[in-house]
Amino acid sequence: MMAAVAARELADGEVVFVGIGLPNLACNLARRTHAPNLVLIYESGAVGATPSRLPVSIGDPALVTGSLMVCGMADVFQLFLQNGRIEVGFLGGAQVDRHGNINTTVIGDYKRPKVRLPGSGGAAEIAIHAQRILIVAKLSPRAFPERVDFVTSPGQRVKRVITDKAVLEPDDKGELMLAALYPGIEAADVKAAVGWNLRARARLDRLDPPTATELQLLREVLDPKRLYLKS
Amino acid sequence: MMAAVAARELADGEVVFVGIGLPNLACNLARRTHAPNLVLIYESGAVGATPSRLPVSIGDPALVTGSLMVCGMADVFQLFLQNGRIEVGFLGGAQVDRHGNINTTVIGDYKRPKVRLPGSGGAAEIAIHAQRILIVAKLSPRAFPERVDFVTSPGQRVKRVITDKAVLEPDDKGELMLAALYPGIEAADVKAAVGWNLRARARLDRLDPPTATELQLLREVLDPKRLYLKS
Amino acid sequence: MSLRDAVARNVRDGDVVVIEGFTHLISFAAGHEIIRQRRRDLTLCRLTPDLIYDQMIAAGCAKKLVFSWAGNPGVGSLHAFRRAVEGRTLEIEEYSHFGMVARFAAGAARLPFWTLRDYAGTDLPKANPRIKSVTCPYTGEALATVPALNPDVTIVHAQRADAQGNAQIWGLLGVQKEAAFASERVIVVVEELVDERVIRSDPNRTLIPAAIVSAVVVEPWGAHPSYAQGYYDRDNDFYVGWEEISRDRAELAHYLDEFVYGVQDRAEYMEKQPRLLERLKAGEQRCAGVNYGF
Amino acid sequence: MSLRDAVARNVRDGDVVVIEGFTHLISFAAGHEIIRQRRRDLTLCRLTPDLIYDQMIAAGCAKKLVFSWAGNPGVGSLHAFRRAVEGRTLEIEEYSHFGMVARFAAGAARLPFWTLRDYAGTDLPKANPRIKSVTCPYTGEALATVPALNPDVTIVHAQRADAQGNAQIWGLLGVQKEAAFASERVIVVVEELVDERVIRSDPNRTLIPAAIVSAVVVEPWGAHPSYAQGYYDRDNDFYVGWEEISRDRAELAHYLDEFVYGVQDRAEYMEKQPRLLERLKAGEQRCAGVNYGF
Repeated sequence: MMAAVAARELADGEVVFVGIGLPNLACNLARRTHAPNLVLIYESGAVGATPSRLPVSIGDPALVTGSLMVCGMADVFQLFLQNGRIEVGFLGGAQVDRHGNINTTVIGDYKRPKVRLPGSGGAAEIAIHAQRILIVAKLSPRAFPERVDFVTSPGQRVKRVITDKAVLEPDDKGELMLAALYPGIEAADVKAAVGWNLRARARLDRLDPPTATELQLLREVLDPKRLYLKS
Repeated sequence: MMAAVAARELADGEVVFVGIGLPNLACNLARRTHAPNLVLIYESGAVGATPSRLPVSIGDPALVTGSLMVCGMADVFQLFLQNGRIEVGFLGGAQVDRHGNINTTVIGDYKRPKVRLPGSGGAAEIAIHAQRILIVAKLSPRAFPERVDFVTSPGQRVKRVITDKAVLEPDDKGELMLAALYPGIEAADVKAAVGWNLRARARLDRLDPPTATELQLLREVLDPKRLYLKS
Repeated sequence: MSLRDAVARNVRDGDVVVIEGFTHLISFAAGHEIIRQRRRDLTLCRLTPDLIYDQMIAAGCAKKLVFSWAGNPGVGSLHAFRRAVEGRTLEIEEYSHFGMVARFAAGAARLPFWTLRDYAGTDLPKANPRIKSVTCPYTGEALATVPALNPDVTIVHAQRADAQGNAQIWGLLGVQKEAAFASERVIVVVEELVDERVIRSDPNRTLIPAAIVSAVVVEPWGAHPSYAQGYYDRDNDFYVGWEEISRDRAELAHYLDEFVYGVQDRAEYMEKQPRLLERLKAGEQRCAGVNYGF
Repeated sequence: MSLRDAVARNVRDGDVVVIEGFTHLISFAAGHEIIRQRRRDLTLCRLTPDLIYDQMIAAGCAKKLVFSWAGNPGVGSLHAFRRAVEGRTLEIEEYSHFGMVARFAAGAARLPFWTLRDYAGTDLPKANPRIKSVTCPYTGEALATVPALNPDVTIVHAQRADAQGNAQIWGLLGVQKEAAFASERVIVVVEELVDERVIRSDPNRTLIPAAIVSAVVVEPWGAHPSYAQGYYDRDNDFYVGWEEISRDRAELAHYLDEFVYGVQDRAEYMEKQPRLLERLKAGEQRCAGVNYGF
């Protein structure tokens, strides 16, 4: 469901900065449905990849073979990202807060961490330079605190937070609001899974479940071994 | 003679930033005599070229075919030159002054030029970053004024000025001194061809004429059409 | 798309225009089309103005020239350029090569400036007040800066591209990548249109991605009299001959009349070039291949 | 030169050491050799520490880690790294990927800093005071800066090189070129030593020139369990398995005993890897060639 919802966020022809896992599935689903001309760019330097297997990392050799362009990382960050050529960036994180800030650095104090996470990678600059940020993350009060322990990626450009129960969107002031519900989910379920007093839009959208085509593509073509599809 | 004298200035294995014309001839002569492992780098991005014909410009395709590396010009200037990887740089110019400054920009005032010359190209940064600058220029009072009309390339790193009559070298304070004479040339001939009161070293060297091997290589192999060899 | 349409749609009066290519892959075809369409008040930028900008200056297209080395490489002067500068009818803004490269690098990275260690002891900053300096926040030392250059349109000649504009270049690369990424619009002119599979078989060779390309034009020999590695050699006779043509205003006007205004397009220009194929067609020197499998 | 000699001569206690390669072409062979030679107090720098730095940290080689993403890509955590950071026995200096790329770019250009538009709104500058800012001399705006990184030694795994060290890489390029040019000494480890003519047949493919290389070592499969495009695939089973091995100190020590300390060199390590060829040898996907003639 998350992959299908994320895929629907992408318009044909857009240039998308992709991470591994669900974002990659979403992009490849979109390519095979409504957005055949989506251009996928990976942090690793592969542009226009059409991988013949499900990539296990953003540096997977299958992303190189048959891609349109491979460039060094200085070009990825300077000529594509900082240049403003990326229309959509996907991000995830251990914590997402009320204002869409993301933490992938530490749980606890930076100098005395409870849990040391991997760090930014390209997430800081993706959040700053991609024109539209889509966050993909599962809901839980721990994952959605009022304030993240560390701002790895600032929330200003976040346009949608796609969770396993609902979609959140920022209001005019950048505070995340409940905007749309998955089938069978009520607003109260979502509020209970968020660490702050989540407000809801006056009119909540109801999202359609994945179509038969979407499900078949995801389960049989894109991730037959269920590496990333669990729900 | 100038080409042979310039060639003798190069040590085997050195990395040389080469221009077209006499410097190119000198480098290729050195490669075929005492410095087979000279690495030639052209401003155009060709590294380790072994051209099968005499190149007519520093962008000649013959410098690319069979070279060791071709890189973009951002790399030439940042990774090779500014990085300090160039041991020897050749420069020429319409004017060379008492302190080895070179002018390839204008004769006369910059805003109201008598003669507009091509400009710096890479000459400003070659003069600043190559560890050792060799100037190749023909002597005349107009070409060797007390002070150039415009400093395109500063003279600090100039180690030798190879002319058609003699070799000049800077003293401790950077003033060019007569250091060595070509066969049959007297100090007075050189002083008369320079626009300031040229001082001479206490002991002047006498340069050997080109050897039979040097002459044969220059005339029969390197520049059989006499594109650059006139003297 | 035809070059006529590509220029008509993407090059406007008053634009900042770049036709790049260091000796190699200079789009004379596009320069001629701009002259034919009588574009005016252009700010022409390029490291080495070369014959094509000399022609565009002579034809009255240019208001200003931004450059670092204005000569006829290996031959002598660009006389239309010299007449314009010595007669002060053309505005100039002058850098060194590194300065121009840095301006394109800043433009491509969408930074307002680029830092370089340069210009100490030269008169260039006196001649060009846009060369400034910045203090390093770590060491306190002063370093030179140049401002970003972001052209309205950049025209790049490439050996091959697919129909979308994914363009591959080999041999000298100059600053084409930086100029294209710095630019608002990009026209790619190619020797050969190839199937996307050819591009995808060697993705490291792609210099300019379709995502930044506004128009793709197929124009074989479109870089003549400059050259395209693997396709044809530089027409050195023409470069040498330009000395005579450009020295004399009437000669130059006659050249433009015959080879630029007097032809409809590149195909007609090519009909006027005798024996090009036998004189200049490239020999074969294939690269060793590589395997992209996994 | 043997890898043993190359490491002995070029990697010293206390050095700033870089083994680069983004997922691709990571020189595990060199990392293991450094562990075997029991180098100490190293400052290890790398965008993505990966399994090899996790092993070097576990083996006690590292005093400090400079990085931007410390995980097991596509799998989970680097547990030796986590233990060291959570137990505060390893000094860290942390950037984003762009910050690390910029540090290498500055080092390669021998500038003291690099400018980037980054970090507004993030807590990274609070965690790392070496992230500073500079004011644009043209627009007056503040931009982020990072200091140059100039390693004592950089080790790069390449697909092929000639005997002098002119090295060609295809597939993902990461920041290898910048890291090598930034470095005092460079060790190039290759899958294949080729005749100089192979390199010269495709000069645009050369990423690292012999002029900056200190030692060339031939070590086929030297990047395993990472990969070499066109030679062998990533050993994903090993990456997945590392989660279990690294989670437990004793398991990790046992791994090092068996596969690093317990072997003399890469050849012995390879003898302990069953069925690699049939599991991981790359298929054939040749590039379309190009012509370098003129």
